[in-house]
Amino acid sequence: MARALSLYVETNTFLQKLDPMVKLLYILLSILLPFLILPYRVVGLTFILISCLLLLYGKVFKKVLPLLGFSFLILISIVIIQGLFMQSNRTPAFTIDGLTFYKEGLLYAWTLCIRVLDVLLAFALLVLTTRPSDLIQSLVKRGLSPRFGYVLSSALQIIPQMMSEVGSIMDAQRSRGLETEGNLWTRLKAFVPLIGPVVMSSLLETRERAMALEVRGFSAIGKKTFLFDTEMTLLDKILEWVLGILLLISIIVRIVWL
Amino acid sequence: MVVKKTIVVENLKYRYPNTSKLALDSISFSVDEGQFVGIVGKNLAGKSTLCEALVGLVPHFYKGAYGGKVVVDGVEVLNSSIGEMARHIGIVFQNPFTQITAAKLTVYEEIAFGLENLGMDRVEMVKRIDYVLDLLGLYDFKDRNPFELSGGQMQRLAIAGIIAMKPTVIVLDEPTSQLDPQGSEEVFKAVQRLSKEGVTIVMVEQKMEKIAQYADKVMLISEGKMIDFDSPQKLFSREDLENFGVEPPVFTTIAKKLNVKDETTGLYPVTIDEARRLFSL
Amino acid sequence: MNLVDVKNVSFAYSENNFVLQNISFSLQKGSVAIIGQNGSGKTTLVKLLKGLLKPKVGDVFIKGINTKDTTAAKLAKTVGLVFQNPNDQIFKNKVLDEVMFGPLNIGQSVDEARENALRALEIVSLTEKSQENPYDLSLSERKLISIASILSMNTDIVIFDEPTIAQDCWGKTRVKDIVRLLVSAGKLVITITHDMDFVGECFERVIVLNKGKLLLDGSAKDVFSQEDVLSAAYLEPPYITQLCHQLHYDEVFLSPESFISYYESHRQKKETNDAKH
Amino acid sequence: MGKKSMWSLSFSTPVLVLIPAAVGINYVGKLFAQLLKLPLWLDSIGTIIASMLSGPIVGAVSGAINNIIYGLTMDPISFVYALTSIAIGLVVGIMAYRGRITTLWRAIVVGLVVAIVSALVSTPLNVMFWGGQTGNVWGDALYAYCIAHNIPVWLSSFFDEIVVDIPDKVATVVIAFVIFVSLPKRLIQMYEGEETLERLD
Repeated sequence: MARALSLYVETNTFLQKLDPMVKLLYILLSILLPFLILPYRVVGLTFILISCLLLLYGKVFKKVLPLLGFSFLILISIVIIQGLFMQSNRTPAFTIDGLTFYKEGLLYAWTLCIRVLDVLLAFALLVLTTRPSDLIQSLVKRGLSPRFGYVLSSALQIIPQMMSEVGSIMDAQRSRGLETEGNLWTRLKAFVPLIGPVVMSSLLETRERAMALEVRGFSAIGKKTFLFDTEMTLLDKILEWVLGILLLISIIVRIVWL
Repeated sequence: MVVKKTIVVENLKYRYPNTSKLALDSISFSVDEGQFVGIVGKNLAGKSTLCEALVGLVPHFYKGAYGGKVVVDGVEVLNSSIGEMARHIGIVFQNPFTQITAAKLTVYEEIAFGLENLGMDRVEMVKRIDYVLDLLGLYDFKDRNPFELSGGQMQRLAIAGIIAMKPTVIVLDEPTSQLDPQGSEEVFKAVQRLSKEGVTIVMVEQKMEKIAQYADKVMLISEGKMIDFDSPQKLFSREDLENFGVEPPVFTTIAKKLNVKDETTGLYPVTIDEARRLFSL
Repeated sequence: MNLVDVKNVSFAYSENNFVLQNISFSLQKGSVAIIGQNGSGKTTLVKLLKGLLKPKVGDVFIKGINTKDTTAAKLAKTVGLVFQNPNDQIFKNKVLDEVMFGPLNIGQSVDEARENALRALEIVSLTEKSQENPYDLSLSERKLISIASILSMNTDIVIFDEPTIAQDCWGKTRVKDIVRLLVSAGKLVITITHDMDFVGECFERVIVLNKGKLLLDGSAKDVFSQEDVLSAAYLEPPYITQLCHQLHYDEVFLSPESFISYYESHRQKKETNDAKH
Repeated sequence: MGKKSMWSLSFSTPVLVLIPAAVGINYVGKLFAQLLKLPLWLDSIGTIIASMLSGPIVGAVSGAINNIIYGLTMDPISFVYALTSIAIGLVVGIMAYRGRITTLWRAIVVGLVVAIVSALVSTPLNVMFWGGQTGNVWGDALYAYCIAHNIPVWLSSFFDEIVVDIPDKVATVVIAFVIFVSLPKRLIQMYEGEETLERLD
């Protein structure tokens, strides 16, 4: 049976217990700091290193690799295309099979690699070590409307439910003689009979689900309570302050330097 | 002793937006506290609309045109919001799947959803959840994901989520129609238990044998009008029942054809026990 | 030639976790109900008959053709399967178009398909709704539309998956009529169902599955008289049969009609006996 | 009973329930496209239907949430492309509100507009993260050809994106349109217009 979508890995380290807001702040820092404090590549690499160490510590490093998969392919093609064709390419670096790679292009590709890895690893830290429901509850406590919190958490659960219908719809339509294999046009034609029932029934269900929510006080006015209310630890608070101040200082430094 | 009326409906009329026909037409009745009322009638007769009117979805969710008065547990539905009504009356729908809020990862948290919305104190919340888990036989599933339950279990969870809010009345709109016999039986048992706890029950149902077995009174609805509201024996003994698209329990059908009646009451049998008594040769 | 031959079939979704074990039976035209608790393997068996799944061990032959040698889409001309949830298949905005989808897929001309679709809608008594949007209709009407969309393909074998669930009285009566009509037209009708009253009234033969094994296979009357075996498989006989048992009748009845005629003849006998005394 | 204002920010409960369903439709569309081995993504059908049903704001929110969910569960970089999804939701919502999507031809035109807007929004993101590439083999081949022939990076990147977007977005809008016209009336009514309560005494 399909469960809620999530990349969360339960390893019970300190990272899993950390307040999600601290991790969000860390992401913000790792994206902005390389731009605020130059040189970009050095700061970026530092963050990549920190993220890697944290991921190792959180026992989730192995789970990062599949996340990098798709980006990795593009990054390789970037190295090739920019190394070969970038317009400001002047200084040849090396030649393979008659193809000349240039220093400028390779350096640019290197910068892009750092940028992508920096962002990717920081986010990986969040998504691999945080239960999505904890992240949402944490945001709701800090002022995100609970109704939007609902949208996020229900999407995480509804999507796998909808995906699990895919098999029975395929079966039902193939039973009525729908061909799902063959040339492009045949396959394209099969798309509407397959997606149609999903759209219709899921939209139709919205009415009853909306009513079911209403009768359980979803639109009730007044303060909500939480069944599980986790308080921020002292460490969470300290880290939040440290990261916040760090961000502030670097912004100030940047402004003063300019 | 005067029995409290938990539901009082007076001359209720209702029309859905963008339609011309009245979905409910001049309906008046009242229900005593703790009673089990069955509602029968054919498709689109107005059964679901009446249920929605009792909990306030009509007119607050649907709008449209509304007349008359519905008072539940002393509160007039028209002057109250759906959320406020939730403390007095709850509803369970046909499809168990759509009633899962989808916002919670465990059965335990799912039951808390309504209580959190009402801003309930955590100690009270935990007390109530434990109570309904036990009442509806869901204790063993409390840490499961709601979507991993069977249809019957999901439907009991939907009931649990409503009962945790401690309403005086619970309305069930064909809660077993999409379940297999095992799931239906689970739900009927659960509803029976609620009835014993003193909850007033209003249940729309197609399985007449079950209604005959459990209900104190049965309401017959046709084309938005209330045709009859009486004991199951009297209502199912009506000779014109088929005209309203309702087939009585199979025992009653046989007895009608064979003209086997209870001599003292002059009524046909509606349950297997009554049938056994009257049919023994 | 048998319409369906199931020969020593076993099936597992994952390695060695068999949901069906060594099932064999043959089916001719007529009506067969496959019953059993949840998880007994009913749905898997039906998917095997439709060619949506292929047996791990053994073979399934449909009109002599091994399902391993063909596809579900190709089998659509011979075997129609009505799924339990109509919302898994309905996607057109007009009832008629929806019912014509299957016939057009299996190569019928538009005129032919329309003719078949209209005939199918007549059978399910929804002719007057042919121009409406299926999703504007009730769930029980949608279930009848999904039945019509299979009937319009005019297959020799029609399989129903829980046709009476989510049906009101009117819809249930329609389904019973449809089954009788198909049988009298010389088709093979197979159903998987939990509704024993439906089985008792409409089906000649009953196959009982329990935990993936074939528990009973015989006439409805024989199967339902074995109350001990049924209760071991967590199944209850129809209400009428239960009443017969409670009244300690020596014979078993499956439908109200047969009960009525039995009771009447006995009442008469008793009356004449009483009169004699 | 007039139509609701296009920019209404009131999210009724049906609308809040619609958004996860829309995101789910996006996911399922993508899955079916993969199962049928189609050379298209078809992963924004839900966003577009939500826009048609409930306007640009709801469409934009559905788009944003789609990418947030995708980022949380599949590929963190897709957080950034929430901007593209938001733009798609807005464009379709505005055009639907103005009544542009009434025939198949108009759906194709809307598809083209969506493709252009989506490419315009994605291009700067592509340049920032990927030096202008998209990861699509055909698009990237065109990109390499362009920059090798001294066409500016921005333009090359735009070409890279748009050759992929045109077939995909046109197909997506057309499919969404075909399904939208099939939706039952009572469903469309639930999402459009604010009803008022009338007394019957």
